[in-house]
Amino acid sequence: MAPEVSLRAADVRAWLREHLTGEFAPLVGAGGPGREHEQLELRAKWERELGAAGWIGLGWPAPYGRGASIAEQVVFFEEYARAGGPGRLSHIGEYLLAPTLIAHGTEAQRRRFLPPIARAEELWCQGYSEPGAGSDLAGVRTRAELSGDRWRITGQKVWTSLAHAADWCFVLARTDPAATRKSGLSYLLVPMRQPGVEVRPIMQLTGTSEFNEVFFDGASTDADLVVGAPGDGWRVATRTLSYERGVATLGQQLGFARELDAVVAAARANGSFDDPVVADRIAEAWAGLQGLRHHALRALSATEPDPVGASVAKLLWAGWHQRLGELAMDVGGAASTVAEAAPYELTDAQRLFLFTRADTIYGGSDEIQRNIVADRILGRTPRGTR
Amino acid sequence: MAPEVSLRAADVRAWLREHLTGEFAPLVGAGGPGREHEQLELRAKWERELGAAGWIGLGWPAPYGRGASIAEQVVFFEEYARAGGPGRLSHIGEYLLAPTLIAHGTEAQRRRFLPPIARAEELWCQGYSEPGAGSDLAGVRTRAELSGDRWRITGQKVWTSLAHAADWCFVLARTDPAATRKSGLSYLLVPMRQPGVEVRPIMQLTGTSEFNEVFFDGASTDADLVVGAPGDGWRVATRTLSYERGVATLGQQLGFARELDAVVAAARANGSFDDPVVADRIAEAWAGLQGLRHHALRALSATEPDPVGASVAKLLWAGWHQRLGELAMDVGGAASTVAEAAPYELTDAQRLFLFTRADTIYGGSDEIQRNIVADRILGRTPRGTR
Amino acid sequence: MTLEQEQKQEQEQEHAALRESVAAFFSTGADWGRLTGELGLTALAIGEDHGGFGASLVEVGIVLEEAGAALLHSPLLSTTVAALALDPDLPAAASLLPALAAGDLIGAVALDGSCTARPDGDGFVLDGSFAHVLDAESAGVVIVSDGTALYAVTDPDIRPQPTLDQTRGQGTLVLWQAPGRLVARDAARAQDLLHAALAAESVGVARASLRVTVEHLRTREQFGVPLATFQALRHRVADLHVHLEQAVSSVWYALRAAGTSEFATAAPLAKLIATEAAWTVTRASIQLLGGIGFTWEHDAHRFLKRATANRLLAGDPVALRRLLLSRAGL
Amino acid sequence: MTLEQEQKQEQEQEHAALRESVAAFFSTGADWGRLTGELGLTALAIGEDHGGFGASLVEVGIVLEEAGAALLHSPLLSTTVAALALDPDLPAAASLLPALAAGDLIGAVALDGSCTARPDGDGFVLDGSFAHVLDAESAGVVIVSDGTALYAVTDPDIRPQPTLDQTRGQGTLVLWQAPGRLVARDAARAQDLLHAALAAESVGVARASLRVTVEHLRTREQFGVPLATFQALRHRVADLHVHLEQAVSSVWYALRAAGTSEFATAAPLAKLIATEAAWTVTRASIQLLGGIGFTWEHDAHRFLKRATANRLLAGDPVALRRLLLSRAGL
Repeated sequence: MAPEVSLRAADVRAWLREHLTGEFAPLVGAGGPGREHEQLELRAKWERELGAAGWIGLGWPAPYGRGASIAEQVVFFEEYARAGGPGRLSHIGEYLLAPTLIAHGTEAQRRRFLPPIARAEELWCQGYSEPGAGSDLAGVRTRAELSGDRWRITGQKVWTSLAHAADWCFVLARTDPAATRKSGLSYLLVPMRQPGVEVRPIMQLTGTSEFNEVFFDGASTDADLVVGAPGDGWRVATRTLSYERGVATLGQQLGFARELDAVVAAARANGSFDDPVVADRIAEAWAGLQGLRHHALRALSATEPDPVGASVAKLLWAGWHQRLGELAMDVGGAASTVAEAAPYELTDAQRLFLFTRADTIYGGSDEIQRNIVADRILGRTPRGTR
Repeated sequence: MAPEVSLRAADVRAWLREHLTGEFAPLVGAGGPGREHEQLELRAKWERELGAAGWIGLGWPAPYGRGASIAEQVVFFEEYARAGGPGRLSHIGEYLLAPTLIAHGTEAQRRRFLPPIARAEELWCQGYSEPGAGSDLAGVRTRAELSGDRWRITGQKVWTSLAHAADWCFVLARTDPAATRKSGLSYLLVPMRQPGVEVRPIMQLTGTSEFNEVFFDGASTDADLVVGAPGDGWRVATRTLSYERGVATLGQQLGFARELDAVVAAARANGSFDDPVVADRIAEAWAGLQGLRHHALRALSATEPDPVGASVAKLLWAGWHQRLGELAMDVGGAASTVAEAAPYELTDAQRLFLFTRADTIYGGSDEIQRNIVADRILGRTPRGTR
Repeated sequence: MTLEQEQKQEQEQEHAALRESVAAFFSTGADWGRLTGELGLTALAIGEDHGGFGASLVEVGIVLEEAGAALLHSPLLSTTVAALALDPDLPAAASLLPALAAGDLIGAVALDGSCTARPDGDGFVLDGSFAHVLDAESAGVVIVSDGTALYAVTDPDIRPQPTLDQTRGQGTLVLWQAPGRLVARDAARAQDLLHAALAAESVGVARASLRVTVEHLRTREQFGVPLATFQALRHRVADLHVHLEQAVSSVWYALRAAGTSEFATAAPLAKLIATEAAWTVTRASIQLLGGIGFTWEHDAHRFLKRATANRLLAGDPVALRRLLLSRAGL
Repeated sequence: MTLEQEQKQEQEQEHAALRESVAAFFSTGADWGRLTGELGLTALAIGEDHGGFGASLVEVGIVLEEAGAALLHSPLLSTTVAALALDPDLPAAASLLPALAAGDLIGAVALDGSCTARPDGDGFVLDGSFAHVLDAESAGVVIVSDGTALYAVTDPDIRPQPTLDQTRGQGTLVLWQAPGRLVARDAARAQDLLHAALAAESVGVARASLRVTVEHLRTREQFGVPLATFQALRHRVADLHVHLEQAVSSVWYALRAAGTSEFATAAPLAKLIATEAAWTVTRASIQLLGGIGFTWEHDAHRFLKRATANRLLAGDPVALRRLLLSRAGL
């Protein structure tokens, strides 16, 4: 492994400038909303480049990571985004699975899985949502049975991004058919490259496929690859959801800033910026983005985490991003109805507009997030009476 | 009674011009949002003037009314509003009670009550809402017991406009304490001027009092002054709510138009109209008001009434009116924070802004209206599971 | 029941029957030949003197609304607006009407752009260009505006454009010394008609989008109960229904105002309100449908894309509000 | 826990203690003498050299937030902003600070208007007028801006105005050959400080308004169950909480940006976001409270009126967005 680069901004910037060239040059600005599916092979290689330099798992405690402070991680993300680093392939393992294993996994599980995540040698995907269950995790119907020393898994997941690129999947499955809903679920780590696992891309409204269906038909995994106790999966999984985002948020926001810049540039180019009604909306978008940044910085600086902070943040950024997509279309006006090229290549504005429809649905829909926030503020209600 | 004036616009206009003068001249433009409490005595006299000329109960069938067509009633309302006719005191009797008696009352009840309503000799108020029940009519706790040939009524109503001016009140009261919620309510006609009825004005956020609390403490009414069968009050009352508005809507909208004109005039006077962002919002308000008018005309022309039409119309006008109040404040800008005069006399814009907060609450809150609409579109759900 | 009421009820029944038969036809995927030949849809609003049925804009609106609900991929809207914009008293216009009525000639209207018209013999020579000409690809005649009058251009030089909304084509039109014939003296009316037509169609889009959404909510379960039992979703649907009803009313009024001076405000108003309703409903639909509404297979995105196009074409909401402000004399 | 984290936690505990003691004080209805003398609230952000405690804007923000939550009827915000706007290196400014710190002198700031300043001996002569000077009635000194610098005017000629928000007074200020002393060379900073102060206060208004609303929903029953069990209301409250949290964050950032170049954007941004949140929460509060929220007795309307005033004074949302656009260099 190469010697670690310091986390000072200048050093990070220098490393990125040096490495995001040559074969990786085409990756500058790649990925992002509606482009998760592009240039997968090269991006996987780029992840390994990052991993070799120690950039993955920065905030994990030693010996698995560098135990970097939040401020240091922020430096890395801001510089990464500023350099136009491509959308990340390893983030599901790094930001969802790894914190889960650190909190709920066994030492053996951590030793087995964290290093290959840090080296980007194993990519992960998330197996939560199901057709007919949507945001209702407790409605999971995928089943797993312990047969000897193997779990046998049968069922279907949807909304699984990067499933075709992933080596492993963390799967929420029903292991106790007698138990109802939240109890009786287990959190399993399942290899993707085996018979009995089939990935089918879902063609989306953009005409492209970032998301997939994943079919498990007798796929198996080791008996000890359950995180937390069997039957404890719902608790482990809902905790995982709250790890989503976090410090990576600031990097995400720099991506948002680039998108907003493009909208402003388009408004300048077609003269609509001179219309005070349009300028007012652009100012609103700009103000909203600053607000997101201030919110993220406050959340990161808090010594005690807000129990519904992840939901608040999700509602804020998803709504802002979706409105940006709508603004991008409105700035274009009638011209926004014309695609980039036949047969169905979309413009950046169209892709942003269409893809951000998903922001308020996946990763816990706005409705689910509001349920979580309301539970905290108004007290819980039995699910059935909602 | 004076000979009836024709319902041609010119004749209506001439009548109004001739009568809205002299002692009634101060009434031009009186009443309206936040001013329901002003000049009550003179307005009562004005109602009797209207009644004597046959303008009240225009649309009731003969022999109680003139059986005027909707188009003819529209003519009257539009001309009335155009002439700046004051807010009406008799409308609760004319538009809520009378249709109820025509549909559900006995012939004796119609004979007893409709003529004095038409002559404005008896004014009515509505006794539905209660503290602790709000928009939940079925939660009514006011009780009435039949004792000999009299109902004895005990309980408290709120949100009762014009209670201090009214001679009678139609009261929803629980007559069968054993029955639950919707069943066991009765619709009673109760004289207001008797011992055991106390009216206390509610001081509102405007610093004035249009609404009242009404306390019944052993007040009584005749045994036969129940509309519909005893225990059938919920059905009768909810039907009454759907009579609210109707053709009078168009007159109401001309009042809205005058309010919008005032906002436009203020925007011109302080130069904010030249700000395209403000002009855009004014155009939106103007478009919204045209939309309300087109909606009312379509509803009035329909041969089969829309079962949720009253709820749709209420949601539309209440929301529009409330936004107009907000726009009026924004047009004024910082100046909108200064009152008209000490100690607490408000400007028209402030009164509009504050008073329209009630539009989405009284007469069935927005939430109740949405429940009604959703019941129709998505099927009913048991109330408890909402 | 009065005579007036009886007549009204009879007319409502006729309209319902028209709506039903048209919707049934659209659902079969009938082609242009059958839509025009068998059903005579383009003949509807053309006078009987010119090979049409002489119906009013109200009936045209019903057809266009159902076309929107079916996301009909055919040049019906454009051909209808082109035919309605023609002044039958002008010979060049009258000569086009029979072919338009029969469906033998497909029409389009070009209003987003500019051109100059120079008299030349019996006709005119046109120079200019237009963008976003709907259904231009298949049009045999394009009705273009020089800001004052309308001219018919046959065999137009169209460049097709790929569109976000794949259920409706667009093209750009370049006029370079192109021969044109005067077909109407009032150019503004063409825009009013286009606004009314897009408004009617948008009501259909909104209604159909809401219908599939409601169906989903009633059948799909979450947390062990149908989604339709969740009050937050119920209230959202109620609000969408209110939007839709307002849009229906504004279109209802505009279609009946055709031929009066109010049409010049009622048509853009209807376009504003109806396209906003469709935009609101179709966006909410994808949210309420959840993951499935994000997929290519589901119609949700096609409704959204048509609603988006109808909203931005022929005057976006800000432009329409400005137009209304000036037409209202405010 | 790292040393940095420990320090942070310690500071958070101090802030919580400050907040608690100030809120308790406000709830007792303590008068100006006790607020300043006993608690030293106006001394908080004034340097120790000038009779103050030398705290940062963060602590001031906590106090103003609680003042907003209590709808405090006292000139605390104005006096604080006036004191913070002064440049202590200027003798005239330094001479005012001890009295402001002690609470013996009440200050106000006049920024909505214009005046000219003409040098005259040691001082200046000012001519002009200002509207909407908050807490002007009781002010012994008004800090006025000529667009470039700030001047102190003592014994100002104030005409009190009746206000919609009865919990805070306003006045107009007329300067006619009024003597003034230079107290700061950077006039823009006074507006930034006023923005930050109004933003902090608005967070308090929003938080308190939401608190009483939530309390109502949890206790009041309808259809036989607490209002808090209705999902449509739950989701609305969740959205209000999100608004509030965003406002808290923008104020959090602005208070910490004081003294940096970012303050010039962070302060108006916080004012925009926090006043919009308060406006949204307080309007929704009246709706969610139902009839009771419409009465004079309930505090709901006082929160709404303060939120309305804070939103429209010192730059309404449209004006703030314009200001941000120019300061962001867009």
